[in-house]
Amino acid sequence: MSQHGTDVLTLDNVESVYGESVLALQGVSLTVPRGSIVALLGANGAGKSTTLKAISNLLGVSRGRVIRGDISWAGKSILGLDPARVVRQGIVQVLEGRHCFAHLTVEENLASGGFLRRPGRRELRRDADRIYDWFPRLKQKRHTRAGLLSGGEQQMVAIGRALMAKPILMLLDEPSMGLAPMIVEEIFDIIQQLNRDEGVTFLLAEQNANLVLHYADHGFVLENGRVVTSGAAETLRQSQDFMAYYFGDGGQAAIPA
Amino acid sequence: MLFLVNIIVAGLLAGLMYALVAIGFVLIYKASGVFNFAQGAMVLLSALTFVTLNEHGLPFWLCFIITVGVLIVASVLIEFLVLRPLVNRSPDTLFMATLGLSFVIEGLAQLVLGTDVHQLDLGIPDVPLKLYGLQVSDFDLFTAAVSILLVAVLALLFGKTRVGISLRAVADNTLAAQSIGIRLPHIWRIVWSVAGVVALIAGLLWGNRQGVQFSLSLVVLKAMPVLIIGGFSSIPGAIVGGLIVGATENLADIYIGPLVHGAVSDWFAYILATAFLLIRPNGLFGEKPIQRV
Amino acid sequence: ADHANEQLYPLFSYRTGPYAPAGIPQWGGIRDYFNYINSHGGIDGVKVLVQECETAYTLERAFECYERYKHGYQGAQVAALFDTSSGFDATISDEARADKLPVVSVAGGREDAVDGAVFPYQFPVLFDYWTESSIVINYIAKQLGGLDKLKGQKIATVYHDSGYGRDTIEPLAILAKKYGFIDIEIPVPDPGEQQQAQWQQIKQQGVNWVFLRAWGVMTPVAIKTAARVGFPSDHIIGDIWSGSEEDVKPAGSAAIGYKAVTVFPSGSNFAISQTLKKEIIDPGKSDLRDTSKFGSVYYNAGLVSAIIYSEVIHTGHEKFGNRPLTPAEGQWALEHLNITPERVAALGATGLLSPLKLTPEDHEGEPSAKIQQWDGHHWNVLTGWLNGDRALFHDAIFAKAAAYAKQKNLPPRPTLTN
Amino acid sequence: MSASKLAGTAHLGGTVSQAPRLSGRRVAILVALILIYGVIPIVGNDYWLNSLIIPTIVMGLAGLGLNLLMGYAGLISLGSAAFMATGAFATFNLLLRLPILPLPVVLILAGLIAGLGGLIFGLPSLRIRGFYLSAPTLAAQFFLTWLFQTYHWFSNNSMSLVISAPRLEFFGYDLSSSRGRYLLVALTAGLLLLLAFAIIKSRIGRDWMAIRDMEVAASVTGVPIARRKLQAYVVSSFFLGVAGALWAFAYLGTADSNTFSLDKSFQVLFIVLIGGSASLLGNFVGAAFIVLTPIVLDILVPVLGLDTYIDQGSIANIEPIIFGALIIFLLIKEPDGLASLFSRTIRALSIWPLRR
Amino acid sequence: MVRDVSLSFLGVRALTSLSFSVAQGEICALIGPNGAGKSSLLNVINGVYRADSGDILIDDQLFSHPTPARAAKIGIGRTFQNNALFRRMSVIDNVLTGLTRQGKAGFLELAFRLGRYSTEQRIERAQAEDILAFLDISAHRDAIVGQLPYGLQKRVELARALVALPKLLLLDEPMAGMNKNEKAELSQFISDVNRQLGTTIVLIEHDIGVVMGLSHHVVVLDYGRKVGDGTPEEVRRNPDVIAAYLGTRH
Ligand SMILES: Nc1ncnc2c1ncn2[C@@H]1O[C@H](COP(=O)(O)OP(=O)(O)OP(=O)(O)O)[C@@H](O)[C@H]1O
Ligand SMILES: Nc1ncnc2c1ncn2[C@@H]1O[C@H](COP(=O)(O)OP(=O)(O)OP(=O)(O)O)[C@@H](O)[C@H]1O
Ligand SMILES: [Mg+2]
Ligand SMILES: [Mg+2]
Repeated sequence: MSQHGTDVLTLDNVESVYGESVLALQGVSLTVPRGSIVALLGANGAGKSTTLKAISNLLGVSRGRVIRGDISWAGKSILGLDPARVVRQGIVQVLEGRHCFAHLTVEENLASGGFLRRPGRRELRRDADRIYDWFPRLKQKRHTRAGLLSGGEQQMVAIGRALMAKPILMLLDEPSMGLAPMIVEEIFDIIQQLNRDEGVTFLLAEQNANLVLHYADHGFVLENGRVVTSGAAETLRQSQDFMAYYFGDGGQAAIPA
Repeated sequence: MLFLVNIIVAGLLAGLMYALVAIGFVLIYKASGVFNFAQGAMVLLSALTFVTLNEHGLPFWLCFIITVGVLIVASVLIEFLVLRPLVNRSPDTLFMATLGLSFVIEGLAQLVLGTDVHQLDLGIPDVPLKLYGLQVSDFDLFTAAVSILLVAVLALLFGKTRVGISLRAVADNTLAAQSIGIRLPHIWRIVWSVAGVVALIAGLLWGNRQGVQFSLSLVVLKAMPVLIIGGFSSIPGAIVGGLIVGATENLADIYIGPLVHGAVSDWFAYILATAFLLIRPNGLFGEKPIQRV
Repeated sequence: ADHANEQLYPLFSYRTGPYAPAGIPQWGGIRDYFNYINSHGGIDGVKVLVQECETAYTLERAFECYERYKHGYQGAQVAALFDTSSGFDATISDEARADKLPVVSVAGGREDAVDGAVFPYQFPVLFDYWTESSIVINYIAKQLGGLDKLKGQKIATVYHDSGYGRDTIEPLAILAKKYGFIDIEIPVPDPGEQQQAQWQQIKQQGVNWVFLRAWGVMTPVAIKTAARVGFPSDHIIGDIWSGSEEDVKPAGSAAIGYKAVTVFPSGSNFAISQTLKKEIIDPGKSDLRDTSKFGSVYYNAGLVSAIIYSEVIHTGHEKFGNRPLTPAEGQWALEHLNITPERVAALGATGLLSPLKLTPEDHEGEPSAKIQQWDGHHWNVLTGWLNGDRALFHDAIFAKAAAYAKQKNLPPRPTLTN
Repeated sequence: MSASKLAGTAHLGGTVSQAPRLSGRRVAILVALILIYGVIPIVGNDYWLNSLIIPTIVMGLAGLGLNLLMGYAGLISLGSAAFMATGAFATFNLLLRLPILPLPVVLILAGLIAGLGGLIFGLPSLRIRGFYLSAPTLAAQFFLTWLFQTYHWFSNNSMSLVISAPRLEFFGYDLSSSRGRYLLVALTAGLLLLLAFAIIKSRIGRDWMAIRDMEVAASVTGVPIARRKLQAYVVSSFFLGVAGALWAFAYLGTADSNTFSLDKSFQVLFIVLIGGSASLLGNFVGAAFIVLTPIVLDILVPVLGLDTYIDQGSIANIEPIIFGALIIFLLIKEPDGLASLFSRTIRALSIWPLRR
Repeated sequence: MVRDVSLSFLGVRALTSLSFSVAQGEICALIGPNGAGKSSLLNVINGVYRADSGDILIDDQLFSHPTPARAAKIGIGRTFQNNALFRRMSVIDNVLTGLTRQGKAGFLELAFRLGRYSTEQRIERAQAEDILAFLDISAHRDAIVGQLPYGLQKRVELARALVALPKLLLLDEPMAGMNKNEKAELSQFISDVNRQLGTTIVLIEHDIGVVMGLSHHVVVLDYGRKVGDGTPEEVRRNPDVIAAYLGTRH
């Protein structure tokens, strides 16, 4: 798996703690090859969010930190890098649980996502329009302050804002949460489209295993802060045992039809 | 009648002076949701630096530039030593840190620059012009002009611009701001530096009035009700709040004071501010907190 | 106990905070004087040990300093405690009584403490604000050409709205009743950085004279605001705490002509000052970082305190021998202190220190002060030592002391034999 | 309430409720009790009792009062000293004007009067939130101190507006010696600490924390918001009032309204934040820090011989710099306040003998 | 139960003349696209929002001037879409808060541990422990909720709403962030509550599979209007619903 050169992101035996006492990750190693879509699976508390935050170095907020191991991106270690620096390298995370700027309008929220690239006014507008095309609902609400939006709308704003940064690697934490089925589909279509057309790499933490494995190339399953299984998405999906064990009775029926 | 008008005018002008101090608070509140108690110390530090340089014979403009330089260095240090290690902590904690900071700044300022009382003369006459019997001086007009200019510039700078939006984003949700690559240190350094310059301006004008000495740092207390009435996050609010506090406080001292055997302006502004809040819980122009469930 | 042969002077200083400018020159005066005395072998051979304790002008820290030094320091005894803030002597009153430690407040203590029968351990020496009112009114009368001219004059007192500021309300009411002037009382809330309304009121009411009882930043703001409304500066007479260089310098040219009462006249032409200049200041041994403060009002205030302490010790030596005094001996010495004009001259303090005679009944001495005027660079003394009409207030003050004794249930002090 | 009950329910700081623990903790508490009520009064000399221990305990108690309001109920107050002043002036006047009342009753009444003040100035909190609450609390600060200073009735027309302890006795036992005052303070603080424990462990404390953490959710869950908020003000002011009375009469011996200035309010705030918000014993640790640090710094200077190198003026200004820097350092290093450091140490100590 | 309710924010209509009813003891699912007004509707029912017009009827009684406090009093429990837990409190304390309005003991009884204090305390504890065990989160009893993973937080919130045994339970996306297995478990639990305790439940959920399996009755909202109302099967076949919500692929 770890073939040199093609690897973009590698986590090497990462351990992390919260508040000096809770050991949340106990030696997670994984690789996300360039241009792939990789799924991170696991039950509540398995450590998915922690893994993503360790990559983007946002653990500090919840008083967590990486105590061992290394995280590297395109061959260089990004461990302990200032979060803004990480973003500068093209890694953008969509946080779990709709972190919008409540007092800023939808438009300002989206714009703030683009600041990093220092685009001109024109370009900013064009990029925003692209987001509005994907999420027409946001266009109607563009002058509403994001804190007043419905849960799903906020989730769209958070995703849209991250897309505005035109990342090379996008870390998505439960993107489908709270979204209507139609929008979930839309989002995965966008993911697929960006991946295919622009070569954006995705690392997704997602509960809906069937759905995400449908789109992903590869999957890692976490349990208690450890990677317990990994493999090509197809293989995982075929493994009835695995699906049943981790995610209920499994099978195709899980996607509502 | 003229007396009454004069009292009100004097109050309004005093209010603008309060507002100058209040604006410094607003800036930092806007950028971090934190009430910066060290603003008073910054006023003291900047005025002391300026006066000391001036007493060594440097020309006015050079003193100004060097002082601004000192304030920028101070902002960088504060960001690095205090704000960065406390990133993402509660506003209470940060408020507390600014209290600690005010001790450090006040101590340092007095240690290095001494505890002496200095005279500061900006060379603007402070003698009433007697326009239609109004007691307004050149200095008053100058203060008013400076306040209005400052508000205009800051409103532009921190309005819909990139810096303005980033600033509000940081105050709203630091975590999310970090996740999209907003450089908190950068934003903070900018804001603290600008707040420092505002403190310098306030320090110069107040210093001209009362001399440059430790008490300058106490004008904070006068800025509090102004801030509260205007709303913590609104720059124009600081001006309006200042005008309201200044005018009513003077009237209260003259017309209520004698009834209760004492000066009432100590507490009057705070009671007024409370009354205002009962009607508008976030001040006149403050942002409503948004909490959807 | 390696300082057992020295006499302790605990100095409760404040070198930081809003009042530091008033403090630092005082500590300089005190330390320089003792430095000078010690370099000449001490007071009758007993050296003075100055132990400084920073209070930051807060009561609690002063209180802690008191506890730390009330029993002396490494063997050095304290004969009397010189307090440095007027709030403190009120706070410490009961403690000092219990500890039998005399507390001296130079020109700023509580008036009723002059009654040595009720306050055996408190010594508000030299001056009090009641007398000050009387001195000011007398001075105004003199300018007008006689006490009878006071009738109908409007005299406003602009005061710091605190216990200290309100102290003159009562005596002024008594004086106004006696002389028929109109007594206008105008409070300014702490810290007093904004006084436009007050001074406009003064202007509007056609006030003739202003008695300014300010503190800290309130003084320069008052002087400047007076100039703004066009009130003549030479018709404002400041209180002793509104009459230092630090008070007028920030007001710039507006302060020219402004007058103030002083117990500690400024200047460096007194004989003792000249000696100090030669022996302490010029050789660079002064405590002052900024020697331009030498000879300022506050520096001289420090000198006066130090001289009084030395004289107390000296007085004690005459009775108890040349050794460090205990608090009890200090109290005796204080109650028998008599600095005659000759003694003042011998100390080189003529013009700086007014003669001072205390008795067990009278813990203040004859209060006296001078009037000085600011010319833009220096304070110039306009008068000699003026005395107020102390008899006028005697009953009122002693009645207060008696009321205090009753409230506290204090037994009458046994009559002192001597 | 007996000591054994305390042993069963006490815990050090934090909001986590812990099941009754190993007897090591009980032993620790017992040792503490013996130390506080048995050893200290005997071995402590005047200086230690008067200027270090008594002020620490009293300020700790004040911190406790504010912590109930701020740390538990999430209501900010910058006016704590005003309620301390209310307690002090109330005690003074009650002792003076109603001589039949014994001291404990007076203290309770004074606390209740302060509580009433808290209730009045707490009313705006039903509408005002967050840092804007500083407005009514500062109004209380400035208004109440002004009131006590302006109307001389409150200080019984004393010169210089200072009130002093009329009598400190408890059923004939004179408490005015430093030992007596210490015992008065330590006992009062101990009892009030127990009361505070009981309150925060009950539904009231839970409701306060719920309001603090999320008011909307609390109201949906059925927490009576208005009543709980006002109760928080009353309880907090009660504690502050008693602390104020002790400060004035058991510590300083006298007081005036300057004693309870805004600076004092800030000190109380410091104590809460340094000691640890939503922690009970942390207040006393915080108070020790606030009271002792300046003194230690002041004493350390001559001990280290620094005064021969640096002049007095510089030393005086270096002290606040160190103090401020220490505060910032603590905030960075100990986000949960000194209480957590303290409880970690205690925990380490209590398992240490078992380890070996 | 809901009659002619309208709600608007600064001119933006969130709900337009909405009427529907939920029978006693049934599980009613609310579905609809994002921003359709589902959460707003729950907010109106328990008084967080004030409707511009229209009425809420509970047990055929007019529920006038709803406020959160009154709603809690008449037995409406609620969970939130964005977890609204007391983040710095422990799990057990969060759940106990759900019982706060049951308590009768007054301030002094509580402060001095007198009178009804101990009985109440015991009963409360027992109730809370039961519910924790029921939801299988007893192990986390003393954990600070803010530090729990998202999925567990949702359960704690449910426990807090349930512990007081409400008549009417409003659940706003209780299963967001859970995996299939966990959803199935929770569905089972909700249906148990409904059956065993007779609690009426209104539930917002985007997982159509769950909705189908769990609810007796489905109401579909779009742009603040009702576009469908009926049994799960009816609704699922409704072309409007497919167009607006489910998407054509299904
Ligand atoms: N702020 C925190 N403080 C302490 N422990 C935490 C904190 N955040 C998470 N944890 C712990 O870390 C572990 C991993 O949590 P994480 O949030 O990464 O799980 P997850 O897989 O994302 O779960 P979910 O699907 O519920 O989001 C959990 O055991 C959790 O209790
Ligand atoms: N307090 C408010 N102020 C302004 N607009 C609001 C407010 N509350 C809700 N809205 C608006 O009302 C609409 C409906 O919101 P609601 O939260 O009810 O949607 P929802 O159906 O729950 O959506 P989701 O499935 O995404 O949670 C949204 O467009 C939202 O922006
Ligand atoms: Mg997660
Ligand atoms: Mg919703």
